[in-house]
Amino acid sequence: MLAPGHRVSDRPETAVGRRPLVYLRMGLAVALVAAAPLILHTLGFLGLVREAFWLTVLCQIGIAVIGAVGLNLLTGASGQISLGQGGFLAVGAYTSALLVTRFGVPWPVSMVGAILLTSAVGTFFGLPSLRLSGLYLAIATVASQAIILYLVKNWDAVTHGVGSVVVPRPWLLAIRLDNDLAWYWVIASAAALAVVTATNLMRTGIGRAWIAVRDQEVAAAAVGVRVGAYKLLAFAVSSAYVGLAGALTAQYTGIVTWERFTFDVSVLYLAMIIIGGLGSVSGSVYGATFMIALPAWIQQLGQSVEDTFPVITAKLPAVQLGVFGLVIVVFLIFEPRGLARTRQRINVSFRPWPFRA
Amino acid sequence: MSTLTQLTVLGLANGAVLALVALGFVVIYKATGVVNFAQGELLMVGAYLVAAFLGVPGLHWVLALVLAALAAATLGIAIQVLVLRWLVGRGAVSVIMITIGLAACLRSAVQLIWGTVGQDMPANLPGTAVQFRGLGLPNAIVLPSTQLWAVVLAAAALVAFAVFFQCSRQGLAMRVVAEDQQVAMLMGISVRWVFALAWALAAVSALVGGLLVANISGVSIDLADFGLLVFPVVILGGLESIPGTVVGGVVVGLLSAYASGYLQGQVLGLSLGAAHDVLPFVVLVLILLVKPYGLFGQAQIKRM
Amino acid sequence: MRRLSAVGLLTLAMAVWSCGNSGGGGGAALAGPPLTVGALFDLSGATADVGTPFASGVRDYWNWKNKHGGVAGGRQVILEWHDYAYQVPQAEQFYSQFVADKAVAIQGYGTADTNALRDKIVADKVPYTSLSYDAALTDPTKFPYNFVPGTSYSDQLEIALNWIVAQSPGHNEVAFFHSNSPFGTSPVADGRKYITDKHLDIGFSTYAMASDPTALTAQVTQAKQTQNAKYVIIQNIPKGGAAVAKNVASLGGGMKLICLNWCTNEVYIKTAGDMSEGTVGIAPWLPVNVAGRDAPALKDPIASLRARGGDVTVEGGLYSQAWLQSSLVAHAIDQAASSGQPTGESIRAAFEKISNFDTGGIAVGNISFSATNHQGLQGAVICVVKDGKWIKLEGKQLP
Amino acid sequence: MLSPTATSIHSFELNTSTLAIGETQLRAADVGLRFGGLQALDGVDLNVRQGDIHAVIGPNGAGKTSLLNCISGFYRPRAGSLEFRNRGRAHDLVHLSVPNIARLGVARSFQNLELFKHMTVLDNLMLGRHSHMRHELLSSLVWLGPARRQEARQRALVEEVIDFLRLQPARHRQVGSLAYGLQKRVELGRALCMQPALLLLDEPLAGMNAEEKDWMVRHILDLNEVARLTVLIIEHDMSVIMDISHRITVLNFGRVIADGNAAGVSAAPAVIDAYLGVVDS
Repeated sequence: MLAPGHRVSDRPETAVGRRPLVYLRMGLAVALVAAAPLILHTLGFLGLVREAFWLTVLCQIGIAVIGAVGLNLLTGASGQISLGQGGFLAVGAYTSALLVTRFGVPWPVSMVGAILLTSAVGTFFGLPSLRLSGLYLAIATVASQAIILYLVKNWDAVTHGVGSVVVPRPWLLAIRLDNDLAWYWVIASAAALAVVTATNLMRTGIGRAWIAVRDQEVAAAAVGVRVGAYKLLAFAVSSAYVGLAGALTAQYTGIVTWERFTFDVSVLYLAMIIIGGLGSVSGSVYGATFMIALPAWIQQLGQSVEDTFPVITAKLPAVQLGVFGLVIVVFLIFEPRGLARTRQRINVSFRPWPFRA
Repeated sequence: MSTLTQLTVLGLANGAVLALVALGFVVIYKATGVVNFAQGELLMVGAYLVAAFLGVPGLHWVLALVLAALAAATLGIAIQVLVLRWLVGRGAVSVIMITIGLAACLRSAVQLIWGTVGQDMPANLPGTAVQFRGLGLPNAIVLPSTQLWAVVLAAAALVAFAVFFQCSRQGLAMRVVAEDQQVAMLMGISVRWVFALAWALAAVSALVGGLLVANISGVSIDLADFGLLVFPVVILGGLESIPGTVVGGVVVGLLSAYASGYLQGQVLGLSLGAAHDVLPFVVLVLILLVKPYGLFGQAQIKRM
Repeated sequence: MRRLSAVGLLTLAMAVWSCGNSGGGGGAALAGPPLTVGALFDLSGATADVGTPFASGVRDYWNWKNKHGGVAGGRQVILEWHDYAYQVPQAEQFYSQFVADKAVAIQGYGTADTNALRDKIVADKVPYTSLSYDAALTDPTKFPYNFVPGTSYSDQLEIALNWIVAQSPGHNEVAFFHSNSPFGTSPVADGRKYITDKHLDIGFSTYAMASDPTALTAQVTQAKQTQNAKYVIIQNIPKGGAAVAKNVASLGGGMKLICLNWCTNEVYIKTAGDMSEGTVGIAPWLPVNVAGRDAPALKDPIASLRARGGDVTVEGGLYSQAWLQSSLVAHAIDQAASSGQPTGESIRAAFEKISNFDTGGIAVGNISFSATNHQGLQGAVICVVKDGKWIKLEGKQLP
Repeated sequence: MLSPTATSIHSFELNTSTLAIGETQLRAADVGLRFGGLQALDGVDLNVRQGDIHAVIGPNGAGKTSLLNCISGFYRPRAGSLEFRNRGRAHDLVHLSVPNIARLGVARSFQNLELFKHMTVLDNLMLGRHSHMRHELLSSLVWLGPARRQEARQRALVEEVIDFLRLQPARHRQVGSLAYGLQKRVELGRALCMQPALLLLDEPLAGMNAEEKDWMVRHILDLNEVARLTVLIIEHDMSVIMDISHRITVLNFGRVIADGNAAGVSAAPAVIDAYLGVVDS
């Protein structure tokens, strides 16, 4: 009955830490992220890929990872569907951009401002979650998206309305951040920070409480979890990550317009975490990478065949959209737990037989 | 004064169309428990189908409309049978997301088939205006006949659906399924068939809505954006209430009509010219905060 | 697991294939390596209805040009184009691609994106023409690398106002329906100023066109009932113009429609159907029917279209306009090359030397730039829709 | 079968009641509760003493679970008072929220399991510690340092509960995948991890086989005898109830029809009527 191994291997100290194999995986991931530009450069040098294009895509992926990690804390962990992501990104982006252009705030400070304000706005629009759940909450977040976007598009005095806010290229110490390579390092480290902190959050009491609220509100309350407070906390924390993503978008692209934050964006992010794996931090990374890289890939494909069949290229956007939709449908039907689950399966199938689950 | 009356009538007309589109949404939700984010796309597809069949030379317009409706119904059934059947008993996120995925597929399909350039709705309903004089009003009220058509057709469709639900066998079956699927099965009702039927009906009602909107604005991808307006309507009316859609539709219609008519200029640098886009959603949030399950919806009680 | 590996292989294959192809594309280097010209199109976005014919015009032109000796004494041109769906973010991303790929010139598209990029353009020193005729872009002191081939929206609006005054003496109420975008609002301020400066007896109200069609109806009703507008000026693409036309018609008409250049084209008639009848158009670029099929500038487009089974009357004036704007860029590159390497700076200089560039009868006049003037065309022809065709109403008008 | 309890629970106190044996810990007076037309509870009086195993029995629909839900705060009684004594104070449960009542030391299990099915047994038990932990956002984000130390500390107690309930093999398994009897034990464990002063058990033996029942009963007895933990239990298995409980309250149609020790209650005619449904004229 009493398995001998356990008391030893699960001594509290190591049990709450992680096993060496995991550290190895983390190391590999870090190495890969660090080496990515070099790999890309080599491939580009060999004329295999368009280096500039894919470097841009990498930067976009990095930003998307931050946003997806944030959304997954809200929707995946605490179980509250949000279709307001685009709006929250907008708050972050405009805050950072306007703080810099109007008040001459240094850009890192503007990012902190963006994080705080977005977090506050997110919490406000999270208030309905105290009384609503599931579908009704989802619809409420759709409304928040519509309202924020309306403000952004029409509050000419503050946001330049439907026009655009142009952000000057920022300096990092002595380096002028005006090229994708420089930005890649900034964005990659920010993304890494987001992933690590979110992972930590999920293995402490706060993460557990969120999942408890998601799985079984009644029982959560019965063990002393203040359900409402944790729902709002989820909105606040999630929006903080989203705010960072938005601020990075503003600083990286140097141009902020409402079009980057439409309902489609909210949908895209929801798709990322569902395809990546709800409630899984690593899933957010896979999902973001997949959903950003896929259309880019299709676009490259389209251009490579442009000369042969010009007809296709005109239809390319429609094709991208269709693939987007199909991917969502197929995943929900065949791999509802997302790429994170897929990876687990691979791990299992590669594990030597005696220990196979 | 005449402007007020004018806008009121316009609002009612828009409300009728909205109610019609929302009806399809509610039917799906009642019967299958799916929140359909693709309702706007169904409307768009419907409009394109009508345009396509009306465009066929030598095809009588009645026949064309019937064929279009059939095509839409088939699409609806296909969605249920090919896709949603797989998601029975999944969480809200999955269900919402799959309808979003479907929406993307429908948009893409339309773009691939009909391209991205908008087109004219062939053989529109006559574009004359109806004038009302007198009524103690300073100057005449002019009503776009398209709007009048919208009211008439939408009302007719709504009545038709109501009759269907109340009187027909299928309608009864749908109501039973909506109440309790177990009971329905015990009564020998095929739940799968009812689900498919719900989607078919939703697609058809969306088609009628699409026809009416396209007749005002022309046929284009943008018609799908109409879909988001469904949410304020159904929240006002309650996700489950079919009469609620009429109330919700009218309220939202009037709201945005008055807004676009009267709200001009700026407040604190916020230009109100486009406020009609957002007001329905503001109301939505307020209602959800005050009356979480809509004016006509009822909360579900969990017992331990 | 099997499903997985299958997917993996497929994506890998895709990767290899795309990579393998994306390397090539260049032509035979006769007088030097090929030059890259960047182009932004809208094939799938809000303005796809004008973007599509224009895009096919640009692409056909450069194919034709490469077949006929290329530019700069025999150098091929790689036209690197992207569909940016009228989204500024997309435009910004593709723009950096162009710069990274050392494009010598860029043919941009919308007002929103051109304005968003204008500071970067100055920094990157790349000559930039676009379909935005925003007057703000015609100021060489601020934006030395932006060149506006057409007549500015402000000038067009002023021509329209003049025409109205000429038509009906006394007070006139004018409703200005514009797309809710920088493109739509571009001429508003100048228009208002013009009315006050010239003491025109015109009541001028603007309506930011609602995306929701039913709300648009309310706006048109407002213009007719409350403002009692007799004239409606439309600053929008055919789709938007048609929506206004329908609503006006369904309210029993009584308001005269005036299109600025982006709905003065064949697409508008196609979209609005009978409702377009009687619409007046301000045309710096002439619809094919107005220019006449025998216009010299239409010869090559007609030929290359026939080659792939197309017809210019179907593609419309936007197509020939695309040819001409592209040939303008090619001309500038040629001029720059005649005195050394074609670079951003030298091409810009060449642009500013262009004077009386022959538009072959498809525009209101010839195109001239200078160090102080970056607006190519001046004035516009006034057309009207009659029996489903654009016909000339009045000759060249100046603000 | 010899119980492991006496040897394994030592370093942590599972019972946090500050009262002396026999003092009144929970007093319900004239508690009334309605659902629309249905009078679920009607003038219910209840007196739970520290150290007792106090059973509430009665036919289905008698209002037993409703009473428990009132005590743990899920239902708010229309009338009457609920007073819980701990840490030298009397707390009015009627006006406290569910989490706050839990924080006072009232832990419970549910009639139909309310576990966090997607979490491992460990995480379920760790959630039992929730109200005993400090949850600071920043230190949680950093993990290394305070957050990690706290996890380790709390984990030590959880491990003891795991040993006590013999859950070692299931430690890392998802609760949803466990056998019903095991899940019931996990739910008990979660309640114990809260270091309660009063333990509410709603039909802990329902749906269990003989061996599982035996285990559960032993655990309950151990807790009561060794840790002196007060247990308020709802159960239908009369033989067990009569064996283990010091005091029994019988409900019928929301009213208390008998109250006392096993012998007294089982002799009361009202109880016999309620159970056998015999109406004597």
